[in-house]
Amino acid sequence: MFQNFPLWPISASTMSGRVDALFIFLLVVCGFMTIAIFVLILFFAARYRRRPGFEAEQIEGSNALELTWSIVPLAIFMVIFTWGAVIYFQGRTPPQGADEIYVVAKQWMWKLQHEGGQREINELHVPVGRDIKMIMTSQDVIHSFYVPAFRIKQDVLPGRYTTAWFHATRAGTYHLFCAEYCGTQHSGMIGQVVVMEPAQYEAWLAGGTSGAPLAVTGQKLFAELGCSTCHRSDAQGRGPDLDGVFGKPVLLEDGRTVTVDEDYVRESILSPAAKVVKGFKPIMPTFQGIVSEEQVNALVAYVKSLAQPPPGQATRSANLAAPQTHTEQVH
Amino acid sequence: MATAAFPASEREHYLNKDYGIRSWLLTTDHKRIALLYLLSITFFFFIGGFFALLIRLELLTPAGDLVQADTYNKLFTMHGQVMIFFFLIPSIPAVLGNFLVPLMIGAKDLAFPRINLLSWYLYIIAGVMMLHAMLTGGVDTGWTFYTPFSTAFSNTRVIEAGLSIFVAGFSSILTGLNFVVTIHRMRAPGMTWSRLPLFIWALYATSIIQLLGTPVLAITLVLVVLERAFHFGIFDPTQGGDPLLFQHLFWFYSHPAVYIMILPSMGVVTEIIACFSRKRIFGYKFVALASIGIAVLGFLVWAHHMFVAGISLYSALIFSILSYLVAVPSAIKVFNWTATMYKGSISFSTPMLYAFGFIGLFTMGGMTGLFLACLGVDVHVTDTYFVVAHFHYIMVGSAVMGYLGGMHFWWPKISGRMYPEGWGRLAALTVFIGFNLTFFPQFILGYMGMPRRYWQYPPEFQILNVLSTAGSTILAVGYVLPMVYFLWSMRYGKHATDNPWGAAGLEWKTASPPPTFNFDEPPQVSWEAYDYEHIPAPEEVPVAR
Amino acid sequence: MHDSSAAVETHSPALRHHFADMEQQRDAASLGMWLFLSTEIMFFGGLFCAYLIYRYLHFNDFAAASQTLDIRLGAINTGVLILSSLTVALAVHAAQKGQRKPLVGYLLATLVLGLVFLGIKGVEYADKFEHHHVPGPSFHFESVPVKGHAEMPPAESSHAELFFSLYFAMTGMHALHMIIGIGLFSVLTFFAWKGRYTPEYNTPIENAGLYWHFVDIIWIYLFPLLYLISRHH
Amino acid sequence: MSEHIVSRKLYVAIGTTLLVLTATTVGIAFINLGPFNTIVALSIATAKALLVILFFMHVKYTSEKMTRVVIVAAVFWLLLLLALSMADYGTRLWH
Repeated sequence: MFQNFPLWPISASTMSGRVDALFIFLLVVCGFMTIAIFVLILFFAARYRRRPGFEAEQIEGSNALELTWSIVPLAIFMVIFTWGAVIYFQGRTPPQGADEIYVVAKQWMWKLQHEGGQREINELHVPVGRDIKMIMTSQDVIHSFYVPAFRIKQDVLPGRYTTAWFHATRAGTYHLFCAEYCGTQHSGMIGQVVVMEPAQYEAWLAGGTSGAPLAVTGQKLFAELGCSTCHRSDAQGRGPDLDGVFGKPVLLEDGRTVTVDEDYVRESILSPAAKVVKGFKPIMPTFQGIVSEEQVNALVAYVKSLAQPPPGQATRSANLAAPQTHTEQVH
Repeated sequence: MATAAFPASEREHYLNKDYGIRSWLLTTDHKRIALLYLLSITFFFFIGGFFALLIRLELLTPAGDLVQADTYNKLFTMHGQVMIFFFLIPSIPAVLGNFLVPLMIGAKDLAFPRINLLSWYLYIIAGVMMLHAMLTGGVDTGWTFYTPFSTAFSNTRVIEAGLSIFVAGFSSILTGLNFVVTIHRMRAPGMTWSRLPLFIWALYATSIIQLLGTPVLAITLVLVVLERAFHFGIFDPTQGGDPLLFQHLFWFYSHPAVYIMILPSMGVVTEIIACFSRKRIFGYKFVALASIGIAVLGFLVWAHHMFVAGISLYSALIFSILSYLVAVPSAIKVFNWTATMYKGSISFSTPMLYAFGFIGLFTMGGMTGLFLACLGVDVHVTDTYFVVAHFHYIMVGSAVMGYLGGMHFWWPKISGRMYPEGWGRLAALTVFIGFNLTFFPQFILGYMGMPRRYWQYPPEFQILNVLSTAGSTILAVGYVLPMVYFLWSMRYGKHATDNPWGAAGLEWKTASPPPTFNFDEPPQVSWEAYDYEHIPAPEEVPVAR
Repeated sequence: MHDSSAAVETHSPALRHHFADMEQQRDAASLGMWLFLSTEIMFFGGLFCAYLIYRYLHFNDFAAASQTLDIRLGAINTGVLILSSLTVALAVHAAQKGQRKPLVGYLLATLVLGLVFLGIKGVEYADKFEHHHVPGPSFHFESVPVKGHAEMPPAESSHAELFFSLYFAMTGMHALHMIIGIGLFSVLTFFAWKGRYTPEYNTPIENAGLYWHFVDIIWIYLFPLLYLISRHH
Repeated sequence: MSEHIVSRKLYVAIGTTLLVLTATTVGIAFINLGPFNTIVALSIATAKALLVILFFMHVKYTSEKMTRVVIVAAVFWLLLLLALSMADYGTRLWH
């Protein structure tokens, strides 16, 4: 009746070992303290049980003891805090050069898109041994991207990007859960992460129908939506030139400086008047309701690609002009 | 002072002073209001418990087969709302606190008796609104009302439920206000702060949270209602709002609210341990200050519910370290209870068994709280059954254990009758076993990765869910038993003496049940708290061989 | 704390049975009122918190939206409320001295000033409806530069809507408190006219006064926060 | 609570001061002080609030310590709410 009955989750990423180690440390420390308290209580209960002829001995208290059992636990807590903070910091800091996956969550499915243009629904294929970074947003309510085998979880919010990353260490198929309650079919918003050996992954990439890389889709959209009439690279446009701006700080009309990251590009498309670059007028129309979350992602990927290989423009055009055969995998 | 020279049935006391429904519904006697609360919260406890049983039954199998997905979502939502706002928050303060605060400090009543009655009526109005919301479609947002689901996506009765909790909040605020004023202004001559029972200190700390936390929840719910009804966009991302702000404001109240539930329970357990160890509480001052410390520090940790929600990395660090600070006063309490038993004269009466159970479950709940405050581990276990297990250990395991322990401890004072001791011990044991069977497997489920609020789940989680469901039936029996024998004892129980446990405290110096104005003559206090060396242990209390 | 043996047995008809003496009763009522006001601070505190955060995130949009509020009406209303606080203070003074007629007079003046405040607020709200500045489907906002000042930073319409959501929530909650206060003072005026309040017993006047002053203080903060953002543009 | 009765003249003086401060804050709002506009506006508001609390609400004259404790506690709690939520929003863009 009960096929496989494990008591420990599968461990399949670089993060899982670290989290497990800390978890086991906590189990040992807290387990020891808990058992010590239990034993003490049971011992006192038996040793000092009420018997005729024995009176309780009144004790006022002891400042030394109180100090001890405040400071010693606090010291232990600080060790736990520091260890946990280090792991959390690693989890929140995606490594440079990670492969990027754009995730759009909606009631009640996961839509995932690779940089190469492959789309998937409720299934994510990734190679073993590479850093994978997810750039996630939601179309409706709050969801949460949770892969127990990787020990990662990150809420996916409407209206902004959140990120998570992992480095799979073991091929296999793992649960992808939505961990933040999101309505009727919350428990049906389950997918799987398929971690493959590099060779198989290449085969999987080659196996599907072709689709343009995300940045190319973005470039097309950029032209179709008329963005390119203002955002020109000759510095004559009514909008700022987007070449090479990604990742750089820009000065705004109101004197603030912001770094151009995914969220800023996104906000500029959807709420263009919010943070206008110095020297430009707030004349850009909003694209809220005009472009879908996936199209925003494509545009972000395009703007990002404009900043990529810094040396020479040749690489840039080569990058985008040659769409290799890519797969379109929709499940 | 007052001794039961003649049986309670012949003497005038608060129960037989007058009869009839009007004498109850218009009473301003804090003891009668406490009983009104007792009836109402018991009603809601069994409604919430019924939802819980349905939830557990649904989870017996991985497929969603007993109820529909929508129904399941409503079940866990209403289970949470009913249990938290209509049972746990009022439980000890409004029942035992109402009954005992004036008695313990030697006052005739609370400072504002009519406001006390008003607060019960507000509770009832809120309860009726909540029942109405349930019967006309229910709510499916989770008790947490997270936006934008609650404001823009749920099709259920969010507005009514939100307003219901708004009204219940005012009931809670008025209770807290009454307690603070009473404790400051109504103490009997000689009842100094350092002579107050620690239960009073715990309720004082609880009241601070009720006063300063609840209004923030109230305004947050108002904003949710405005957003839902009139399209205000305060938490709406399409208007530049931030759904995380809702979470900040919500948890600013709702984390301290956990301490509203647990602090009074700690107070009860402190009284019980002192009485059945026949000792002054070890480190009185530290236990008292720990209550206040928990109330204050409890306000500084709320965003530990939001470590994966998208808050800034740096604020996560701040909230994590602050969360460890609030663990210290809790640890101080556990150590002091243990130390109080040292060289005591311990008897294993029913209240003491509940107190043991409380310490055990609270220790486990508290320790697993350390896991959740730990950033690296929290990412994996938050929003899973690990969290569910953790907060049930605190809010059900500990808080309800304390509540039941207190009900047994003060039942002779409240009703003038003794409950059957054998049944009492059996029920305590049943609750303890049933509870652990229900919730311990959920820790494992959580670390395995089973998310909370799942109507159906992958089959590998089944066996632990079956264990949990089995445990919940035992737990249900454990919770029904006391209700049955308490009712039984009201008619058939042995008459209680004024002080059946040989306990310290002013409430034991008046008759059982007490007269309407509590004391025949105004008490003058000239002794320290827990002066057990001057009180003989009664013979009724069972002695181990 | 309260040595009941030392307290003189004053059997005022207003003394409730569970208090030892009038002083204890008055102290309890006063502490209760202050505690209630502390909960009110936190109630408005949630709104102030939301306001602070959004103003920090969308300062320019808030400034642009704030320009559309009528600063004259806002300032006049601030004055009206301050005057009403003054009449309340004078009413408490009259009650302490046991002067019935001045007491009724000051209470009536307070009521009138309170109604004037609400009237002016109503005019402002009506203006917002006319200009489609009420959040909701028909909301419309264009960051038209104020007369003669073109250098106003641009504003995002959706963020301006956020400002107005907060504007209505904050001033609406404040107005609701004003309405409750006016109800309260109507009752007090009636009883004052009947001569219920004496120099010994005037706690209701005193506590209602505290409430009114508190509502005034909330407005003292709302006025600069909502009306006075970057007015120099 | 002590029955300290304040003179009517003082009340009128306080009321006048409050009106003058209101006019001042409106006037200053039209002068460009950069970030200090907000600071000045809030300082004036706080001064006004203090006048109301101390004189109109009699806190200056009360012998009751608890009144002050309650006010300070409530303001402190409000600042906790503001400061700790800003700790999130203020550091979101740090990398």
